[in-house]
Amino acid sequence: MNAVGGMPPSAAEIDVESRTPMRFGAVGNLTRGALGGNGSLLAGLIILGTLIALGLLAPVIAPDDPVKQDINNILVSPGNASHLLGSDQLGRDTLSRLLYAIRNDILIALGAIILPFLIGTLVGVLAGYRGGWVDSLLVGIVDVIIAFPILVLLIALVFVLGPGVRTIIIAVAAIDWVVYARLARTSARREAAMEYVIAAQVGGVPTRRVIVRHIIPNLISQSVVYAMSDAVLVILFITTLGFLGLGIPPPAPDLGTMIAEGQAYLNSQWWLAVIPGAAIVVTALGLSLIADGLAQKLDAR
Amino acid sequence: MPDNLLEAKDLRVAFGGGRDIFLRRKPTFEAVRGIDFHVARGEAFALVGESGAGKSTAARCVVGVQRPTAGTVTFDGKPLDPRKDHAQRRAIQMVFQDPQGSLNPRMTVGTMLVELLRLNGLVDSRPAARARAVELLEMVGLPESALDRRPRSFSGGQRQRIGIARALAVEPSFLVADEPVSALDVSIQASILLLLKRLQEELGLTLLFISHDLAVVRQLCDRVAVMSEGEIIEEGAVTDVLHHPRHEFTKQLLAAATDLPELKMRTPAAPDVVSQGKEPAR
Amino acid sequence: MPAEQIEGKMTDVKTKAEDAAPTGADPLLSVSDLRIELAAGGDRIDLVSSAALSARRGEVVAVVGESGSGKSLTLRAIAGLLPVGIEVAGGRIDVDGIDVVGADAKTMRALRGGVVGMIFQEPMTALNPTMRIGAQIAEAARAHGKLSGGEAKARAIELLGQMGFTEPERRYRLYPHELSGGMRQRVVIAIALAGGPSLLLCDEPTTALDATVTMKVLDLIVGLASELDLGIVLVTHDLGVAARICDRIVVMYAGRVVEEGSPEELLQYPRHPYTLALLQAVPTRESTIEQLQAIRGTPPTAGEIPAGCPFRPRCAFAEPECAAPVELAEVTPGRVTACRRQAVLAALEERSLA
Amino acid sequence: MVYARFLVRRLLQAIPVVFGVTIVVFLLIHLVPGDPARTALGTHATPQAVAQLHHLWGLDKSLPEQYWLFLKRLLGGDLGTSLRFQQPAGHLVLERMPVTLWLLCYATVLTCLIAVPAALLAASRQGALRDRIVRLLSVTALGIPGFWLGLMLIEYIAVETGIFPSSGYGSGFLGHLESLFLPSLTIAAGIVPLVVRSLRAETLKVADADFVTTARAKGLTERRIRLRHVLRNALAPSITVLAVNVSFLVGGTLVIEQVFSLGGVGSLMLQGIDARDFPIVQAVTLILALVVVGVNIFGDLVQALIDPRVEVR
Repeated sequence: MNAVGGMPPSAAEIDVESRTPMRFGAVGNLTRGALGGNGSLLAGLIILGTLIALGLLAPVIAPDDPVKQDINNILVSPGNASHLLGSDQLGRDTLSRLLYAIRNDILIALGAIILPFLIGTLVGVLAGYRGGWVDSLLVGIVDVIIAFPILVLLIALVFVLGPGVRTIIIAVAAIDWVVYARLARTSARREAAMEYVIAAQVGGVPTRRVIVRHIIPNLISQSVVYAMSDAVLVILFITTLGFLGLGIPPPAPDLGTMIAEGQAYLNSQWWLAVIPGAAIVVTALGLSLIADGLAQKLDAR
Repeated sequence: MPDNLLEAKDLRVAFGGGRDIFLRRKPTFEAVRGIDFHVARGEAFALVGESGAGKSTAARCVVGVQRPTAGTVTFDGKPLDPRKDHAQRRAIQMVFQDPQGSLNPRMTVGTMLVELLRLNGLVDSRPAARARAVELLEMVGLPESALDRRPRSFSGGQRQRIGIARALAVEPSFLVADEPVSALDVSIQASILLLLKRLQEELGLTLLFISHDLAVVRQLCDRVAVMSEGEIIEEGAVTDVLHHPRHEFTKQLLAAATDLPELKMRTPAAPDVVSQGKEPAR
Repeated sequence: MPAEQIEGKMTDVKTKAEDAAPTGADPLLSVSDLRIELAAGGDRIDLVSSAALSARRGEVVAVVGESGSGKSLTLRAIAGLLPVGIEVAGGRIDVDGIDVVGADAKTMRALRGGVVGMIFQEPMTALNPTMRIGAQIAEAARAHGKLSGGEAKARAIELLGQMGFTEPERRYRLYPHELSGGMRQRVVIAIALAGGPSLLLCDEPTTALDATVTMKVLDLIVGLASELDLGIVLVTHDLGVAARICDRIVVMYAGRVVEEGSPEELLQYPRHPYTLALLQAVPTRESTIEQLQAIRGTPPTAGEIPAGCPFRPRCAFAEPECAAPVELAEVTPGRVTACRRQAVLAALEERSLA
Repeated sequence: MVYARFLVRRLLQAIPVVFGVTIVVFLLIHLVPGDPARTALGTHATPQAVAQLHHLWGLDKSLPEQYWLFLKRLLGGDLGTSLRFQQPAGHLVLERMPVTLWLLCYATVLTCLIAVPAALLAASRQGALRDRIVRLLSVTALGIPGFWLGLMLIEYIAVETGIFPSSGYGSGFLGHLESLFLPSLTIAAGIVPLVVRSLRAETLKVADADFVTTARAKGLTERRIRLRHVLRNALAPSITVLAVNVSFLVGGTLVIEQVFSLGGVGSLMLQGIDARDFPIVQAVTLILALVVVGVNIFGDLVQALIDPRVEVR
């Protein structure tokens, strides 16, 4: 009996000749084999893991206090024994500021996407599954918020709310949830029309349980993938706010603020602006690679 | 006790409608245009028609996942409303066309069956639920080991067996089967048809069978109604309709059927040629 | 439908085929020992391990089999249209004197559309949604034969007319989504014919269509075959469709041809246990459920096909000797089977005739 | 003409969205913790000045009443008066609009010029080296902050090579073309990866479509198949992606104008923020949102022209 032990690769995978139209893509995935998303995913996890570790360990490994000014040692070049990556115009240690800035930015970014992820997904699933006026209302709100250029609305919100970490998180959440809601709504509508959901309803599974046990598990991975690429955007937004002087209030270090402060010295002390910029690129790359790898794994299924 | 377990009168279902943002009426499409039919207790009744005839929509009304726009449907003498009436919901179950999409890809067969058994209060403990799930799988010819596997790892025919086991889990008296074999390979179709026939007889099920294939209907059903463009155009005993069609469309449908010439060579029933609808080892 | 009618239809077609026989002494299509493989990572999985097929002008040949039997891949290999990652690993395909397996890209382009026309299963997806149907036909006409834009358009309109479109000049400008499934399939047929091919390959051309539409499309295809003296290879899983329109049936199972013969003989007196089992498993309007017999087990998955006769594990007639490789062999003129135990089936046939 | 009617219908459909946009913009000022008038005028303002501004902004009325007044003013073309410039905010925004629109259009053109060839190159052979390189480049580019890229381009291209100016708008068409090249490139760099990703995926999807097999079965050349059958069908969804991402483009201009010292709408907003000039911030937010709505309608129109399945009736 074939039921005993592992099944062969499911018929659907190799069965390139079924009643449904021949899906060349499925074959393509198969031929590429396991090469798929694992490479990106691994690289991304290593990059992000290293950065998070560096950030979390900043209090331990940072050679200096990131806000301590040393007027006698301003604009020191990298390679110096006491300032490995040099110091800035106020004599603060660049390496220490960099580590703390990575810590601050990654933590705020992750903090800022958890709220919209949870709220948006939940609202989207409920509206998509229930339909009716709740759904229409959600679509209306989404359409309105999407109509704004995100960064402009974000800056406006941060401006009126007054700068600060809490403000940033609230402002991002207030805008970003609609994207998760829209994603979850579309998926929930698709899943709700699937026969397995209808079968559960016919079998007497209560609505709440259908949503929690049947619909959410089937759409959540897609939202997680989106959250990873969303984190890239949020990092960019946060550092942009910092660059514009609307971010984390000084003197706490932030990569965007560091670039803004360093830009005046670009022709002499280039590293002051180049290094934090490179740190943003690497962080974002780590997140993008994770998103990419997850998306490919998801596709392969 | 009424003779007719299910009775539909002037059943109508329209899609679309409502108004757009300028309050203009959206166009409606009437998929079912006032049909009457009844299914007697223990009978196997078929709705036959081509795609878009409205037969699946009618079936969905019976299981309560589609609200009729108009008309009355009674089940066992009471107005049909499986959404509200718990007993009715349990009494009416459905087998779907697509054995792939009708199973939750992330749930093992065991989890799915245990969920239904427990939610409907049919068992009082988890071990009892598992034991009952094994019984159900046996009933449809699947081994106990199927419990811990996900739908992906089964073939199309096996998935359809799981779908049937799920429908039977809540011990229904009325089974709606919506094109249960049309997505399956030819050699698998027969085993599912035989399984349905056996279960119908053993469990005394009443069957509402939806199909586009008159030959398939002939195997399972006593009576048939032919649907076209949302209406029932002809109704009667299966053999009557097949051999003495009255409506022009039925005649066309029969003429268009691609049937086989009669197989002249029938094998003597070899002892190992399985004909009981069980799907033994490959 | 009463069996007499079907037989009548079949003899009709057969006479036509015989008329055409002299012109088609050399087969238009000949496929032998065809092997098709899927390259997955480092592995190679056999999808088709031995396919043999031939067709003459004016002849309709059906290739019948279940999903995974390799029938569609065989058909696609003939037109050099295998999906990426799947390739011909051995054997010969000759179409009208052209060696398809060894052909270069230019020869293949001339072959596709010019010598071999192809009709697909899903008329919904087989047409370009952003292109007018007429332009899609004209484009196919222009790819072969030197036509001006105007001539190609005229040819497309003419073809639309032949396909039964009323007002073809006006229909020329429609987009695929404005047509019904049956009408779209007619457009696909027109495209397949536009380059003036001599061989028409049909991949489940009616599976996505309703029964009444199916008949019209099949009649159209068969009508064209005799009118234009085309050879037709029709892949289908529906034995009824095969019985209704073809001159010869080739049965495939697990990537091999297991039996071949005329519809009358093959469908009434099969010489391969798989064909027999399939026929016993297909419900007809004359049969009752008591006569229905399921085939045990499931078709094997690619890469897991048993050695020897692939049907052996499901076969009611299997003997230990069936584990040895088995070749296609001619049993009577025009009848070929790949079964060691065909003598038993022959005896059964004797008995039923007696 | 059907397309004109389609346009009118899309414009009408945008009315509720625009209505919602005005509500959000109106509410902005009410999100200010404490008294917005006092916040705007600073701690040294006299109580009379605060009271005057209260009255001017209508803060002494009920919320619905205030909104009604706000809407009435908007319909009359009045977007408030800038505190800093003492001029109508709407006027100030429109004055700065040309630079911003130039940047937007220029960046869009550059995006297409970079993204379309890159995506087609990547999709020409899935998994090949060129595909991997394009994908890696676009994944990396996605994470480059625009303001930083701008600074780098100014320092290492404009200042060091002197090929392009490091700031300013230039004069005349060619002058704009030259002066705005680097800023537009910077803005484009932000969304090129998104468009490449979408177009590559769509191209691969379409290349697998049945109708492409039909085209191949006709015996067409690969070149014709790619251009006539694959590209056109892959383009329509990518245009939607581009239109949706105009939202990012517009956000990008805001920062990039600042970096390249261009006097556009974005830098006006940042000036407004520095001066706690609420009317300016509101006016810019509103107008930029309207630009996005307009571009999306335009995107729909283009899509309807490319894809006949989009219902234009």
